[in-house]
Amino acid sequence: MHNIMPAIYGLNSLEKSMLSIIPEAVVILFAFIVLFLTFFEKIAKSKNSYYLSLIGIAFSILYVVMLSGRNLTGFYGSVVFNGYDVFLFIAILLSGFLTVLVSKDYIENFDLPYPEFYSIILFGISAMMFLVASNNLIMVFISLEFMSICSYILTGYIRGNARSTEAALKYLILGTFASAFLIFGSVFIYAAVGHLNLNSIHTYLENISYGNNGSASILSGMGEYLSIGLLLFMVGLAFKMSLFPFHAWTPDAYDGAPTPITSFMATGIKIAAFAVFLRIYVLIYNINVINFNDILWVLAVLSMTFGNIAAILSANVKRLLAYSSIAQAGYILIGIIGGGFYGYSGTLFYLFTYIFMTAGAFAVVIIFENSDIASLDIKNLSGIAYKYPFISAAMALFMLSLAGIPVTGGFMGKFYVFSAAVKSGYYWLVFIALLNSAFAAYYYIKIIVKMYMPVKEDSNVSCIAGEGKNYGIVNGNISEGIILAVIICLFFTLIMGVYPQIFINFANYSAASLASL
Amino acid sequence: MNNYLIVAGIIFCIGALGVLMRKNLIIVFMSLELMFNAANLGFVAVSNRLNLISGDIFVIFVMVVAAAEAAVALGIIVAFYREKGTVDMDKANELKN
Amino acid sequence: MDFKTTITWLIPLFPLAGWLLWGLFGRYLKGFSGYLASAFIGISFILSVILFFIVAYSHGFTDTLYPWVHAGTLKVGVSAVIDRLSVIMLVMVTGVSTLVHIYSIGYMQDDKGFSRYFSFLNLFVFSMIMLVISNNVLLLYVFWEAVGFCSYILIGFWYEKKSASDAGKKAFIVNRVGDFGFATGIFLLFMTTKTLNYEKIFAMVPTMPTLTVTVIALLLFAGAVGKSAQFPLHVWLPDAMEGPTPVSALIHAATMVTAGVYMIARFHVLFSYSPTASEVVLIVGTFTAFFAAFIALTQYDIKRIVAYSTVSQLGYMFMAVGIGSYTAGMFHLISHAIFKGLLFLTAGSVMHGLSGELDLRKMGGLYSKMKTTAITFIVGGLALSGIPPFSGFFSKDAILADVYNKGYYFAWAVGEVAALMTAFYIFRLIFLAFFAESKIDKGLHVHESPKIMTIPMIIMAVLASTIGFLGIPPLNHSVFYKFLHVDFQNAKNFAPIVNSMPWYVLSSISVAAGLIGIYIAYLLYIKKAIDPEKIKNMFKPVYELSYNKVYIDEIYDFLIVKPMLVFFGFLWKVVDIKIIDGAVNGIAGAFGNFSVKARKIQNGMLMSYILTLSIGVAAVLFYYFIR
Amino acid sequence: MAFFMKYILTILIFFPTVAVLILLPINKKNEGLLRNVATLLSLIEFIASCYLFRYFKPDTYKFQFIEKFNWIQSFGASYFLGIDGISLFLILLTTLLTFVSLLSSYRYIKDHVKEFVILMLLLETFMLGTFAALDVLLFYVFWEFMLIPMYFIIGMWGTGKRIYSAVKFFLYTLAGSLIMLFGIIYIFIIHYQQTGNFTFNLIRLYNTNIPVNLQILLFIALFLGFAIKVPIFPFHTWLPDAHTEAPTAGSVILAGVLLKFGIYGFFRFAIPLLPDAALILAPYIVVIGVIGILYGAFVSIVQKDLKRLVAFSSVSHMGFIMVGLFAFTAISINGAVYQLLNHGVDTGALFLFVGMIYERMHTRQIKDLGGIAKKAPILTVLFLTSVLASVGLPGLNGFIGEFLILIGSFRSYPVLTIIATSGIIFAAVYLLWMFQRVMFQDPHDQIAPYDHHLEFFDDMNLREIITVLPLIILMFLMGFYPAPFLDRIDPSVLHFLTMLNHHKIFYNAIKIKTGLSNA
Amino acid sequence: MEALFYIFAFIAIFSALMVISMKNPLTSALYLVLCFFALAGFYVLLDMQFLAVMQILVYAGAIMVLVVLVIMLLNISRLNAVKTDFHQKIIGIIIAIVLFGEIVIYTVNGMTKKPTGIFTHSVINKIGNTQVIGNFLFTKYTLSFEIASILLFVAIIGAYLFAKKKL
Repeated sequence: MHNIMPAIYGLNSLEKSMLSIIPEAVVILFAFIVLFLTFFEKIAKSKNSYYLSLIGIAFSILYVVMLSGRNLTGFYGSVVFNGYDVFLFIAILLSGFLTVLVSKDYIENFDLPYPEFYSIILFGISAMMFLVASNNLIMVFISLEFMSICSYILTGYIRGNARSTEAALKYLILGTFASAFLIFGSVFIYAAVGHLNLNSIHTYLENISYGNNGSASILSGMGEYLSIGLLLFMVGLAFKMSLFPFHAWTPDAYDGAPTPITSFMATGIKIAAFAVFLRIYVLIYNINVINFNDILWVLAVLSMTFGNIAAILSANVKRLLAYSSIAQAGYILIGIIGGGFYGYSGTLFYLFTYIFMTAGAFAVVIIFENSDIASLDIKNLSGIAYKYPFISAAMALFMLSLAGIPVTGGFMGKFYVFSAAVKSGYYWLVFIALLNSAFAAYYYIKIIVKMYMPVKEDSNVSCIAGEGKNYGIVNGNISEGIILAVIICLFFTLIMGVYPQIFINFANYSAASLASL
Repeated sequence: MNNYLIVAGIIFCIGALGVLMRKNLIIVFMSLELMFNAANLGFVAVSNRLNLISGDIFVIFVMVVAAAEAAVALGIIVAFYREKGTVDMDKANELKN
Repeated sequence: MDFKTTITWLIPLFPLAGWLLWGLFGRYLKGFSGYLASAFIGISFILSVILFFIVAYSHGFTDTLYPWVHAGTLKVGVSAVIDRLSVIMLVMVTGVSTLVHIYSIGYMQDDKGFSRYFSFLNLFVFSMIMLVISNNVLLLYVFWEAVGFCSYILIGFWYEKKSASDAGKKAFIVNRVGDFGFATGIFLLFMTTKTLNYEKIFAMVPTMPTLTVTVIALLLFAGAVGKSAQFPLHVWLPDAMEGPTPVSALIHAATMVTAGVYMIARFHVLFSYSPTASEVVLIVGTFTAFFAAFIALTQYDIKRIVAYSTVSQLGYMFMAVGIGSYTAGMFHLISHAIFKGLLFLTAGSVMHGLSGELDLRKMGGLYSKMKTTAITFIVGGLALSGIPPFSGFFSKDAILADVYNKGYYFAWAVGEVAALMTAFYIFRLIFLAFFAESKIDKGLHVHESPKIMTIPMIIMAVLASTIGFLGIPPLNHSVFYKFLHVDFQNAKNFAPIVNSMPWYVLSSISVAAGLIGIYIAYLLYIKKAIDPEKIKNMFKPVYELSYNKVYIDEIYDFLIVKPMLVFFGFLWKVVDIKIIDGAVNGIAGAFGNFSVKARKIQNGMLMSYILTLSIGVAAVLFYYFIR
Repeated sequence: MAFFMKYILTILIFFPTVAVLILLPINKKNEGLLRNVATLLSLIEFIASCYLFRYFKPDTYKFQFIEKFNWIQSFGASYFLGIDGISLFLILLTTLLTFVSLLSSYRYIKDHVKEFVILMLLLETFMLGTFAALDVLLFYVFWEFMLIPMYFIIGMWGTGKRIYSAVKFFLYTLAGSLIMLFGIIYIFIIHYQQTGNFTFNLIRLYNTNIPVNLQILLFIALFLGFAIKVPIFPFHTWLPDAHTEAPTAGSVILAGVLLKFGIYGFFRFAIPLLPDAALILAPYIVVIGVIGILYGAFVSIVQKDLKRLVAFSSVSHMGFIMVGLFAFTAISINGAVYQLLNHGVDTGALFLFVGMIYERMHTRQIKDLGGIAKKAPILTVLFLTSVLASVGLPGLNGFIGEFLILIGSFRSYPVLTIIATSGIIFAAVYLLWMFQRVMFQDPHDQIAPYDHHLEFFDDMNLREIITVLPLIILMFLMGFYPAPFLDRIDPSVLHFLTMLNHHKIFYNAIKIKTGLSNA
Repeated sequence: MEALFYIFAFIAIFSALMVISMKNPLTSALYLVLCFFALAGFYVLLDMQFLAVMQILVYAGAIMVLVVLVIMLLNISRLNAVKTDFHQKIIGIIIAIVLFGEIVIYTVNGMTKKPTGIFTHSVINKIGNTQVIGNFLFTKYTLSFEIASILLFVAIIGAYLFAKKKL
């Protein structure tokens, strides 16, 4: 490896470009390989696709790590690769890795065609990575759509299942509708600045707002175009971030989708959407063309309040987590609103913790789903903790992390973004967010209550008396993969709560390269 | 010049109106196509006005995406029709609350 | 530690050790604990006597055992003041205690809580000793409460009886009401003087504003009112008779209830610098002396009669300290301790003989059956009535004479009337119990008490007949006065003597009042010259008032206890559950309702989702338009 | 040994966590072993914590046994531990009560023993951490996570409306904590804006200058967090539910340790960080405290459930402590801290006895109880001792605390103190009345459905005696010889007042209040 | 030119309106094709003949054929049961009008931005618009192009997965 490194500096521009997309390319390559497994009946039936996907993601992570520290721009500025991307690539790849890990049981359980499944997950991952890395509006649009189409397909993947199809349908109609706004917004941005490249737009706007002191006259006329363009563009992204009132797809799609995909949507797509929004925010929104923080403020407050309130009475675990993810989006947005290096770093850190707690929670949900639970109604969790002690403990911890209780990453993340917002003077926002976390704790706790504190009325599970044969971690038909996923999530959730400094450093490194653009 | 954008806006809004008030999934899908096309028109017009090409390139990608989306969307609609026997979007009501 | 301080601390140590020993190992000691406990107290008594002579022939001293509470500017040690006042009290307390302990061995013989009884009795003696010798207000307050606790536990000794445990609780709580005032007084004292040490306080008193002194004195007096069962906090003492009779003798006659008087004597500097407060003491004392005697007139429960008599006699003592005659008060305290202890012990003996019967209407003719008891009782009764040469004559007379000579004529008159009533009710008791025809159940085997009970009674009777001679020569020339007055020299003489009525005139009046009382009782109950029923009917309202204890309990119940319970119930059921908790749950419920509403947005209809999204877009655009 | 003494706080804090790891491999079925090992480990912990007392230097207010490591440099947060006289005793109380409550639960906890002991030990870690932390973020982490084990203990082993109570406890205190977190973040940011440094170091944050108006707002934020934990009227309603439904061990810890955190928070954080606001708001808080005293007492009187009565008595007692703390005199704060310890010991013991009665009678309704004294003399005597300690009988510990509080507060708030003093009357009323009805007289109900249980009422066994004995001994020791405690508390209290004294308003406030110039 | 613009505009708007108001999806589809043709006309007016051709090939030719195919396949036109309720119409119209109003208000000032590029009418015509687009597409936007190809590939898999009855 060491020998190759110096040589890179001598590469020509195409080679540099290729270098900048190696992680994505690796994932796509493996996606194709996995897909081609379908040609061979025998291989296709085996677990090869599962392992190949994992290997592919691992390779990609390896490449990301190898490339880290480099500042690359490829394809005439279409994509960039810098510290920001390193962080988010790893986040996305980890989320994909976890998704693949938790998928195996589920696929076997539901008898889904799996090489395609893994392949599309890999394509989705690559789309997300492109989305994060993209540096012009065309790239943003096309990779966003790429990601969306992958997720539509995955959402409706359980064929013959009305819920799955319905979820896909709703997701697709709404997603396309939102995309239309996004493109239409791009038209106006384009009309206002005449560039599609984000850096160019940034430079252009910066010259206007800072270069000429009496910027108002030049901005006038263009200002409205830019405003409407950015607002409509934001709608498209807010949809992916599932911010209220663009959240409507979230509960239904999360509910109907295969659970690993729900996990994937909740982690990967959300991270990618936030990442690209953060990049565009820093490059464009943050230049004081108009004050976007007002509207983001409102969106953040509405999202967390709606998400939390709606989740309170949710009877279905997946749905509950879906509402919770809306609320979490609100919290994450606080970091962006808070702004500054501190705020961006906080946002990234929060995103990172968010992966593990959400993916972990969904992994546990999958375990429950695969075992003896009739439906994901919370009632059915009654007393399950005594049957699956380790899994339930992990679930409890993920819930606590989502609720923002200390010793978990969720707390540190919340603390980070909240203090960033306070630092920028958004006192009320933080206050509302904290009140929100207070009553949000109720529904997270509700799950723990059901798992650990069964009452006689709603228990159809025989766990209460404590069959108590399962002391260990692995129980019955739960595969090692999913347990591994839970352990990974548990480890990261805890370590990020106990000693977050390493991750903060990582986020700082990432945020630094974001802000330096 | 502005006229093109106005027309684009009108078509966009008609598309949105179609999505808002029709329940037939096929027509909703076509309305979405209308919205995409409105955006395309805007891009071409702006790019013409600014003597640029990148807007036109964008249009090509929008078309590609529209095609891809059409494939997936119609697939989903067909699947939906198989299950419900209708293309009425109100019948997609299993997932709620 | 030199000899005298060692002795000082050994005196409370024995009862304390006794408490722990009988408490922890009582069940192994069985009946021995009684003897051992008596021996322990006896040792304390002997040590007290030694200390008495040490102090009498040298001078008082103070000593700190160990620093107790050191917090900020508050520095209080466990320290003792040994002067004439405290040694006299010590001798009295330990002496009476020894006798009562010995008596109790017989009285409590068959009780299954025998060891427990002696354990707590020892604890009481310990607390009382500490109360007497404590050298600062905090320590005083501590043992002030501690004796109250012992009283609580001993009143409720037979806890199975609801009335007993009720009475114990009542005693404790009523005392607490008084202590509330006492504590507040201490706070104010500390705030003004920044110290709790007696000497330092007394040294500062002359420089303090009179109003402050008055307030402090009154607050401290509130504690005394509670502890010494003065009106209006006297209600607990009659009920306290539910406890074993020796307990009544020791705690509710001889020692604890007199702590109030002792406290005022101890704080004489404070009180003497506040004529107002002293006057209040006098008024309360006088009123209580009369009031309790009035109630005692018509009671039938022998112990209750004696109890009301105690309240009344304590009133006399307060009269004395209220006019600045601290030695007279202390003298009556000592003599009263002996004759009232005697009365209780004999009453206990009667009870013992009658298997627990207390109702006068079911007694009579006991003289022939229990001579020792009867004679000693009569000695006690004579002492109480103030008939010479028994001790009550000297002590009560000293008080009344001072009252008159200091110009408080009305108080004096009331005192004399009360004296008459006293003589009447005690002899009513004596006549009805010992001399009237027997109304005792035939099946009941009436017997004289065993020696172990009668000997203490006899000793006390002898003392009651002789101790009064300490009061000779009369007034300010008596042995007792001369001995004790040394300690009261710092008191301000706020009530100078204005008359110099010769002592024999006043004494004759008192004796006459006593004799008249006895004669009336004789007429009513022995001679049957007047039918008591007739008088009862003649003064029906007055009789009813007296018989029902002036309805004080009922008034308290109606005015304080019941409304409070209703109020507390309201606080809990309405304020706590409905309002405060209701608000909390209401907020939670509100979120539930919001949730129902919020989830309506998510109604599963794609159309409405699109609508939401579009409205969102329109709103976002609109916001920037109006901005 | 040197290593042990150097890192004693860390070792103490994390020893229970290590104990959990020791317990994990033990088979769930082997309940006896689990209990014994857990109890033994907690005893070791307690003995180890006594070393703190042994090597604590009593003459200084300075924090001792300091340990400081970098933790999160980005926030300026460090792993910063240290104790002064107040945390010392609270730590000792915590280790003692954990041991006691583990020992007490042998009979009460029948299901899921493993989970129970693990949670108890975990709880201990976080409680100790909270008391030892000198870094605000570290403190908050410990503080808030503490809720979780407690929540499980109430919810899993509670009685009656256990889930409602557990959730209420959790959410209520969490809401308070989060508002407090807001205040903490705000102070943290203000300090950053003033100095350009991120730090959570408490001692450095003490030097933050915050405008008075802002201080008041922030104080209210912190107040809510701490006040709910205390709890102060009218934020107390989680307490009766939680205390009543929790298992004995839970109630003991809840009353004995968890309630202390609120006061500790005020003492360590809210007041020194926001001194001006504290001084300005103190009169109102004292009023609330006095209301709490009376309210708690009044409501206790009419309680029908034994445990609920004890729970409400806590409200009253905590009112005393609040009054003492906010009177801002050396004596009253000494008293408040002392009473803090007393309350832990006394109420802890009361809950133990209530638990023992409940284990035997299977009811806590006062009307169904009665006549126990005849059956169980040892229980009666020991129970009475703790009742009296709680009443504030001199010679037992409760008195000294109450008296110091009152005598100290009297200087600052004479009238309010007098009203507060009346609380001692009502304390006697409710506790003695309760004791009479429960222990002495026969059950009120004619039918007496629990006669059967009363008949087979057994007196305390050796384990139970050992359980309560440390507490009973402490009641006497702290009543008769408080010097070792007060000597160590006093310097910290004086330093606390010195810190307050630096604020001019203090002088003015004192002058106005007392009209004396010698303050 | 102006006249052509208005003719195309009228056709486009009219047919768009017909698309959303026709009961029969098949009719709608045909109107949509008409609309696409009108848009193609605009592109020609705007010197983008290549795009006009693409528009007709991709949209009218491919996508709409697919749509019509699906309509025929599902035989939806005959069922025709999907009704729209009145409220929904009103709300939809209101929102659409508001949306339109807002877009107009934002854009009413007109585009003030001066041309910045070099691809004027004459330049494009000189090089030929296909070549211009091709130059850009395969240099600056290669990556996007590649992604688009993969996107289409994935879409095919997706359509295949959804549409086939049994795997």
